[in-house]
Amino acid sequence: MMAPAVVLSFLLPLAGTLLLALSAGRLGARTSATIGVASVGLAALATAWAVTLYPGSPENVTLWTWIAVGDFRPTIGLAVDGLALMMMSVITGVGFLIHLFAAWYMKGEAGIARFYAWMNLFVFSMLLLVLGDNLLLLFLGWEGVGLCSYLLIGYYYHNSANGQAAFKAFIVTRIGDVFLALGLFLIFRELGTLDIGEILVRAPQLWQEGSTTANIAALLVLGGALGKSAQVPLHTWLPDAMAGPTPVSALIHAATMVTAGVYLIARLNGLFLLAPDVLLLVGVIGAVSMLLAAFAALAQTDIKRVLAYSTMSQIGYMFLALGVGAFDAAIFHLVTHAFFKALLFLSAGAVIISCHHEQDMARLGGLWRRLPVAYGGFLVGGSALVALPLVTAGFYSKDEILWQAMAAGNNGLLLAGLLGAVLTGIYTVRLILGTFHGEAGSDHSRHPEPGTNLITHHLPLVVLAILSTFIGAWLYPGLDRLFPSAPGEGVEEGHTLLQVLAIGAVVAGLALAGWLFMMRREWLQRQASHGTGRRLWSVWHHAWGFDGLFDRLLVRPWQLMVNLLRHDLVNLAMNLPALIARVLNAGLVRTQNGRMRSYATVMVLGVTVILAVLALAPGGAA
Amino acid sequence: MLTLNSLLAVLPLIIVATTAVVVMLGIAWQRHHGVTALVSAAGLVLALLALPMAYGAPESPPLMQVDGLAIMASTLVLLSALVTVALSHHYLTGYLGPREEFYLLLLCAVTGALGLVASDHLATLFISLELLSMPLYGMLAYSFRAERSLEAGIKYLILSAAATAFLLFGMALIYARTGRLDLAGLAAGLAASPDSWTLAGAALMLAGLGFKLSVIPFHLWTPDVYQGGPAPATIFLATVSKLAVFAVLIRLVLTAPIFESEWLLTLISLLALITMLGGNLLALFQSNLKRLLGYSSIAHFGYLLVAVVAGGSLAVETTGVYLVTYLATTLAAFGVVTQVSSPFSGEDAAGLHHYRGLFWRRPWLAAVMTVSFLSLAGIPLTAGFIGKFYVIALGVADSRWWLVGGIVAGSAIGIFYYLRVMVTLYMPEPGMRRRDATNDWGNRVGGLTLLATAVVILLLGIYPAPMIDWVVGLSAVP
Amino acid sequence: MNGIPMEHGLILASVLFSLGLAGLMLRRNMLFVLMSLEVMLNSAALAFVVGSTAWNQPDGQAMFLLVITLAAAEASVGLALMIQLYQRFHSLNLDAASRMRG
Amino acid sequence: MILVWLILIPFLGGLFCWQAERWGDKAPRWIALATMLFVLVISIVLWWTGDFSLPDGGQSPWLLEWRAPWIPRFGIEIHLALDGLSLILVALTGFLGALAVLCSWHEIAHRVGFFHLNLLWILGGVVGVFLALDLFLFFLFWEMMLVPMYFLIALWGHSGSAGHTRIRAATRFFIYTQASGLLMLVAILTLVFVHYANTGVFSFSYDVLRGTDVPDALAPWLMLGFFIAFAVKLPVVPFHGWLPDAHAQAPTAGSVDLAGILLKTAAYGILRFALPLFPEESQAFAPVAMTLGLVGIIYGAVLACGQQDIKRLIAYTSISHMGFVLIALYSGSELAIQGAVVLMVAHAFSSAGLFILSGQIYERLHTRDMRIMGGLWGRIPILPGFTLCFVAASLGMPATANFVGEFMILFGTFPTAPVVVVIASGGLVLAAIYSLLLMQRVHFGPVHRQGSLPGPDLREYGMMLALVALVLLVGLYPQPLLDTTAAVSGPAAELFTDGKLSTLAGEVD
Repeated sequence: MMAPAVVLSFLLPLAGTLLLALSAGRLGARTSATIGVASVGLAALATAWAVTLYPGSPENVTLWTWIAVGDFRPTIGLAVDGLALMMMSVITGVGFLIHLFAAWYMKGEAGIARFYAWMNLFVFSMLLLVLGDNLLLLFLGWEGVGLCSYLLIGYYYHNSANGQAAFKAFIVTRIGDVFLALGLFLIFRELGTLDIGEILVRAPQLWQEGSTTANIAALLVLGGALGKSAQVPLHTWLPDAMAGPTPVSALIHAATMVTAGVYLIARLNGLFLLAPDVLLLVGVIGAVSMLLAAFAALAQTDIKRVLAYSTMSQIGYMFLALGVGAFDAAIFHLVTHAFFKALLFLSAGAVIISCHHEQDMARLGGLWRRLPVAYGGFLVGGSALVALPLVTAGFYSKDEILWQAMAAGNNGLLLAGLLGAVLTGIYTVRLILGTFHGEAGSDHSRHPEPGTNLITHHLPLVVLAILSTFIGAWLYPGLDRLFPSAPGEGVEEGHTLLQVLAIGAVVAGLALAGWLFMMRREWLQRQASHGTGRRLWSVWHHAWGFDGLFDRLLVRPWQLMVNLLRHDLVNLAMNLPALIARVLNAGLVRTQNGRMRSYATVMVLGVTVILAVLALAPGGAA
Repeated sequence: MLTLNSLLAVLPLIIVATTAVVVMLGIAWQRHHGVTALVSAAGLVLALLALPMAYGAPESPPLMQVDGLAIMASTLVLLSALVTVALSHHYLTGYLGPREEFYLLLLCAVTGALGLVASDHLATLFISLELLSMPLYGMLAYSFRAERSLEAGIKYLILSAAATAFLLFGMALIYARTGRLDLAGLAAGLAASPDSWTLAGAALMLAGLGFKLSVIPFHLWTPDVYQGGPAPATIFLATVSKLAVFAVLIRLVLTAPIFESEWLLTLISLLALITMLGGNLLALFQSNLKRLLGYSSIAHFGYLLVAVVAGGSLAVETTGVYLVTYLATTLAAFGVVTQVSSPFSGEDAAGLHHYRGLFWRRPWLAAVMTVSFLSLAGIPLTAGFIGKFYVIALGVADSRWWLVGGIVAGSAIGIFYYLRVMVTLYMPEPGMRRRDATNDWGNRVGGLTLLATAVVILLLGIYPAPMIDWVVGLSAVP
Repeated sequence: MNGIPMEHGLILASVLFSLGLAGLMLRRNMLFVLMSLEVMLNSAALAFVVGSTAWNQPDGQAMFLLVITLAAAEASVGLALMIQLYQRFHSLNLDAASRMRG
Repeated sequence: MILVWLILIPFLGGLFCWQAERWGDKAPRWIALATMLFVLVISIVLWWTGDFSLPDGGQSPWLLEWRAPWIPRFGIEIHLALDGLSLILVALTGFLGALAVLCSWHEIAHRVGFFHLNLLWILGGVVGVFLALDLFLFFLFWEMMLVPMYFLIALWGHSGSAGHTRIRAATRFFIYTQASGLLMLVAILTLVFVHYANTGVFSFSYDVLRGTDVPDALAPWLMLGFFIAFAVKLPVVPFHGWLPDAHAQAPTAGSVDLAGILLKTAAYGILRFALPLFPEESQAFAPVAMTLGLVGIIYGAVLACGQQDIKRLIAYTSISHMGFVLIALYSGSELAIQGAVVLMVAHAFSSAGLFILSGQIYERLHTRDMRIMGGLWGRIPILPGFTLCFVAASLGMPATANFVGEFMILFGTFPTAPVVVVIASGGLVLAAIYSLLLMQRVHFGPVHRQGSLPGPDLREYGMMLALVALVLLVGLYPQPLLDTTAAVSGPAAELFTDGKLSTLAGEVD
C-alpha cells in the first residue's frame, strides 16, 4: 500500500505552508527556512518511499468525494502511476534541491517565512496537479501553481514592475486556464465524467477520430497547456516572470510548472489521438515557439531572460514531441530539462547573488575564475542544454525527440528541431561567454562574493550537475507502457543518420557561436548597432513584438473601456428619473407663489379645463 | 318625519352640539381653560359612546342616512377631534389671548362633520359642510396676531368660499335639470339623462369637494394654510375636515350613477394620478415640516381617489381602512409638531432644523415621529402600509393599472422626503438655536395621547385584522 | 314665470358666476374680493331659484335661504379677518398677505 | 414555534441592546453578539438534527412549519416554514450577523445601542424573509429590513467626499428597493386576485398560489414584477445603481450584511418564488435573464477595475458574482442551482472577509482610497495574508468555496447554454484582473508612507481565521451543504425540464 506515502508527500509541504503562514512571521528566518526546506525534503523522502512501494501498476486512492450532484462526482482522489511518480520525483527531488539552494540565495531577505510558505504551497499544488485522478482536482493544482507563481514573481513587492510582471503572468495563464475550464465543461457534457482514466476509456467509444467535438475538446485543453507552458501565443508572461527570485524561476518557471502543459497533454494522450489535427497543431506550435524563443534568446542581455527564452524553447521541443505522438520522449525531455535548467538557473542565481543582484551580461563577465562553482554549473548545464553528445542528459532526450519526429515522417518538424539545436548552441555559448569570459563589466562583477556554504550552495549545484549528465538520462525509467506507442518505437532504421544530423547541428551551432563571439566580436557589435542588424536585434530582443501587439490589441482597448465606464454610465442613465423629478419639483414649486389670486386663477383654470374636457367628451353630448 | 327613534340616530350630533352650547355658556359665565377642555373632551367621549346606539336606531331622520359608512366616519371624526382636543390643551396653555373659544369652534366644526358624513340630501350636505368650514376659518386664524396665521385664515376663507360657490352652483345646475335634491332622487333623475348641464354640475361639485380634499389643481392653498394655521387647527383641517368630505364624496359617487360615466371616471383617474404624483413631487425638497405634511396629504388623497374611481364594496372598505390609517398617522405626525411647538409662543416650530437630532434629546418623541413617517411612507409593520396595501389591492382588483403605476411611482418619490425628515431626527444636534418639547411632555395628556397614537399605528400595522373586521362590518354598501 | 326658459335663467346665473370669478381673480382689494364671492354665491342661489321655479318646488327656494345665510356668515367672518388684515398691513391689498410660499 | 423565535430573537435582542446602552458601551455589543450566536446555534442544531433527504411522494417538503391566521379578510397567514435552503441561509445570517457585531466592536463608537438595534433588526428581517411562506409576510419582511439598513448607512456610514453622500447612498438604496418592492406587491396582489377570481378564495399562501392559472397575457408581467424586485436587490445591471454607493458608504457591518446576506435574499426570492410561481414564463424569460447575468458579470468586472475606492471595488465585484448566480438560477440544471447556493454562501464569506479587511485597513489608514495605499504588505502583519486568501476566493481559486460554486454553475449550465458559459468563463479572467488589482494596489507596489501599523488583535484574527477556514471547508468539502439543499434545488431544476432553452443553445456539434 503506497497510499500513505503518496498522501504524505503532498501533505508535508502543505503542513509547511500552514505552519509558516500561521506563525505569521514570529519564527526567525532560520527556523522558517528550516521548516520550508525540511518539509519538501521529507516530501522527497516520502516520494522515494512511494516509488519503492510502487507495484508497477497504476493505483487509485480516493480520499473523499469532493462534490456529488447527480452525475457530477469529482473526487479528491489520486491516481498514482509511473507518470505521476516520475513527476513527483522531479517535483520533490529537484524541488528540494532548489529549496535548499534558496536558503542560501534568500539569506538576509525580509519575509523568508512568506517565501517558503509560498514555495511549499507551490510544491503542494504541483503535486496535486500531477496526482489528481480527475480533471477538476488537476485544475485545482493547475490554478494553485498559478497563484503561487503569481505570488513568487511578485515576491519583491516594493517594485511595482515586479507586481506588473506577476499580474501579467497570472492573467495570461488564466486566459489559458479558461480554455481548459471550457474543455472540462465540454468533456463533462459529452462524456459525463471528469475522471481521467474514465475519459480515456470513454472518449474513443463515444467520439469518432477527428470528430468536431474531439477536436474542440482537444483544442480547449491545448489552450490551457499553451498558457501554462508559455507557448505561442500565450508565452509573453514567461520572460517577465523572471522578476521573481531566481530559485523561483528555477523551480516554477523552468523545472516544474511550465512543463505542466506537457504533462497535461501527455496525460490526456487518448484525447489528442482522437484529434490528429490538433495533435499536429501541438507540434507546430511547439516548433514555432521553439524557434521564436531561440531567436529571442540570441538578443537578450539579462542572463535570466536568456534562460527564460531557452526554457520556452525547450518546452517547444517537448510540444514538438507531443505533436508527433512521442509522449514518452516529451516526458523524458521534461525530466532532463528539469535537471539541467534548474542547474542553469541556480548557477545563474549564484552569479546574481555573488554579484549583488547584477544580472545584465553587459555588466558581468570574466567571472570564470572568481566563481568556479557557478561556472561549473553553467558549463555542465549549458552542455546539457545544447545536447552535447553522449555525456549529457539533454543529448539523449533531444535525440529521442528528433528521432521520433523523423520516424513520424514529419520532416518540417525535424528540420525545425535541427535548426533549434543550432540556435541553442549559439545562444548558450553567448550566454556563457558573456557571463564568465571577457572583461568584467562592473565593480560588482569585478569583486563578486562567491557562495561558500557547502550544504546550501554547493550541494544543490553539484547534485544537479550530476543529474544533468548522462546519469540523469539513465535514471529515467521510460514510461512506454503508459503511452500509446510512439512512431519510432521498435524502428531502428535511420536512427544513426539522425544522430549524425543532430550532432552535426550541435557542432555547427557551437562552432558558429565560437567563431562569431570570439573571432568576429567587433563585427558583430557593428552589425547589431545599425541597419538591418539593429532592426533584427530589436525584433529579437522584443521577442518578435508579441508584447506590443497584445498591448495594442487587448490591453489598451481594455483600459480605454475601464476608463470610459469608470463612472458607471448605465447608472447615470438610471438617474434620469431622479432628474425628471427634480425638474418637475422645481416647476411645481413655482406655482406655490403664495399669492391667493393666482391660486384662485389656477383653480378656475382647472375647472375650465375639466368642463372643456367633459364638453368634448363623446358621452358629454355638448 | 322626525321621530324619537330617528333622533336617536343623530344622538351623537346632538350631544356634540349640546356640548358646544355648554362650552359657550361656560365661557360666558367664567373662563377656565382646563375645564373647557375637559368638558369638550367629555362631550366627544359621550358622543362616541352614543354611536352604537345611533347605529342601532331603526330609522334615520329625514335628509340624513345614518348607515355603516356614516357611523364609521363619525367614529373617526370623534376620535380625531378627541386627539385634537388633547393636543390643543398643552398647545394653548401658552397662548396669551382667550383660549377657550378654540374648543367652541372645534365642537361646532365637529357637529358639521358629523352631519356631513350622514347627509343624504344636498341641503344637509351643504349646510354641514359650511358648518364644518366656517369654524375652521376661525381656528386657522385663531392666533391672528401672528401674521402667518392670519394669512392662512384669509386664504382659506376666500378660496374655500369660492369652492363653496362652485359646489353650490354645481348643485343648482343638477337641481335645475333633475328637480331633486336628495341623493337617491338625484340618482334616479340623473340615470335617465346625463346632458351637458348635469355633467357640468357634477364636475363643479367635484371641484368644490376636490378643493377641500386638495386635489390638484385645487390644492394650492394646502401648504400655505397648513403652514400658517396653529398646529391644532391644522391637525383638525388635515384629519376631520378631509375625512368627512371624503366620506361624503364616496357616498355621492356610490349613490349617483352619473359618476359612473366613463369619462368622468377617466377624469377622476387623471386627477388622482396628477394628485398623487404632484403632491409627492412638490414635497421633495420642502424644509418646513407643516408644508411638507400638507404636500404629503395631497398625495395621500390622490391615492385614496382610487377608491372613488374603483367603486364597489371594496372601495368603501378601502376608504375606511385608508382613512383609519391616514388619521392615525397624520395625528401622530402633527402631534409631534404640536409637542415641539408647545406651549404656544409665536409661530410653530415647523422648520426642519428644529428637529435635527431630536432622537438624542427626546428619543420617544422622535420614535413617534419616525413611526408616523414610516407609516406615511407606507412601510410594513405600520398602519400606513395596510392602507397602501388596500389601495393597491383595489387598483389591482379593478385593473386600473395606470393608477397602480402612479401609486408605485408616487411612493417611490415620497420615500425620498420622508426619509429626509426621518434621518434628520437622528443627525447630530446642530449648535443653532431651536425649539424643543417641554421636558414633561410625555406625562401630559397630549403627550400620552401621542404615544397612544403611535402605538395604534404599530398595532394596526402588526395586527390589522380587528380594524379590518370593524370596517368590513360597517361598509356593506346600501 | 313660464315665459322664461330655464336655460336662460341658468345662463344668466352662469354669467353672474363668471363675473364673480373674474372679480375674485383680478381684484386685489379684499373688500372687493369678498363682494365677488357674494356675487358668486348669489348667482348659485339664483340658479336654485330658477330650478325651483322650473320644477315648481319649494326645495330650491329653501336652498336659496340657506345660501343667503351662509353668504352672510361668510361675509361676517371675512370682514372680521379683513379688519385684522388692515391692522397688520395697513392696507386691504391681499397680495400683502403672501408671505408663505414654496 | 422555534421558527417564530428565530425571527423574534434578533428583534428582542435589538431592543435589549438599545436599552442596554445605559450600562455602558460594552453591554449592547455583548448582547448583540450573544443574540446572533444564539440564532446561529439554533440553526446549527436544526441542521444537525434535520433530515434533508428528498421526501418521497406527497409529504410536505418542509422541515418545520408554523402557521397562524393573521388577516383573515384576505386569507393572510403568518406562515413560516423551513427547508434546507432557508436553514442554510438562516445559519449564514446568524454567522455573518455575529461577524458584523464583532467587526464594529471598535469601529462604532457613538450611539452603540441604537446601532445594534438597527443591525439586529436588519438581521431579524432577513431571517423573516428566509422563513416566510406567505407572500404578504414575505413582502413585509422584504420591505421591513430596509428601514434599519437605511439608518445604518445614513447614520454610521462613512462620509463620502461631498459630505452628504452617505445619506444619498442610503436614500438611493431605499428608493430602489422600495419602488421595486412595490412592483412585487402589485404582482403579488394581482396573483391573489386572479386566484380569487378563479376560486373565490383569498389566499396569499405560497402553496395555494403556486397552482394558480394565470391568464397568458398577465403572467409574464407578474413574473416581471417579481423579477424586477429581486433583480434590484441581487443586483442585476442596470438596476445596480444603489449598490456601489450603499456598500461604499455603509459602515463595515452594513457592508458585510449587505453583501453577505441582503443580496442573497434576492437569489433566494427568485429560487423560492419567481421560478416556482411562474415556471413557464421564467423559462421563456431565461435567455433574457441569462443575458442580464452575463452583462452583470462583465459590466461589474469592468467597473470594478476602474475604481479607486477599495469598498466600491469590492461592491462592483458583487455585481459580477451575482451575475453567475442569476445565470444558474435560470439554467434549469440541478447542478447549476446547487452551485448557485454554494456560490451564495461562498460570496457571503469572501465578500464579508474583504469588507471586514477593508474596514480594518480603514481603521489603520483612515482612507479607502487605493491611490494612497500600496506596499502595505510590509507595513501590516498578517492582514495582507488574509486579504490574499479572500482575493483568491474572489477570483475563484480552486479549493475555495467560490470555485466550487462558480464551476458547478458553469458545468451545470453548459449543456443547456454553452454560449452563455463561454462568455461567462471570460468573466473568470476578469475576476482575476479585478481581484489581483485589489491586491496589487493595496498591498504591493511602493510604500506610500513609512512606518509599520498594528497587526490584527485577537478579535480580528479570529474573525478572519474563521472565515478563511469556512471558505476552505466549503471549497474542499461542500457536500454537507449540497445535501442540505438538494431537496430544494432538484425540484427547482425540474421546473424547466419540459423544454430546452433552444434559443441559446448554440450547440457545439
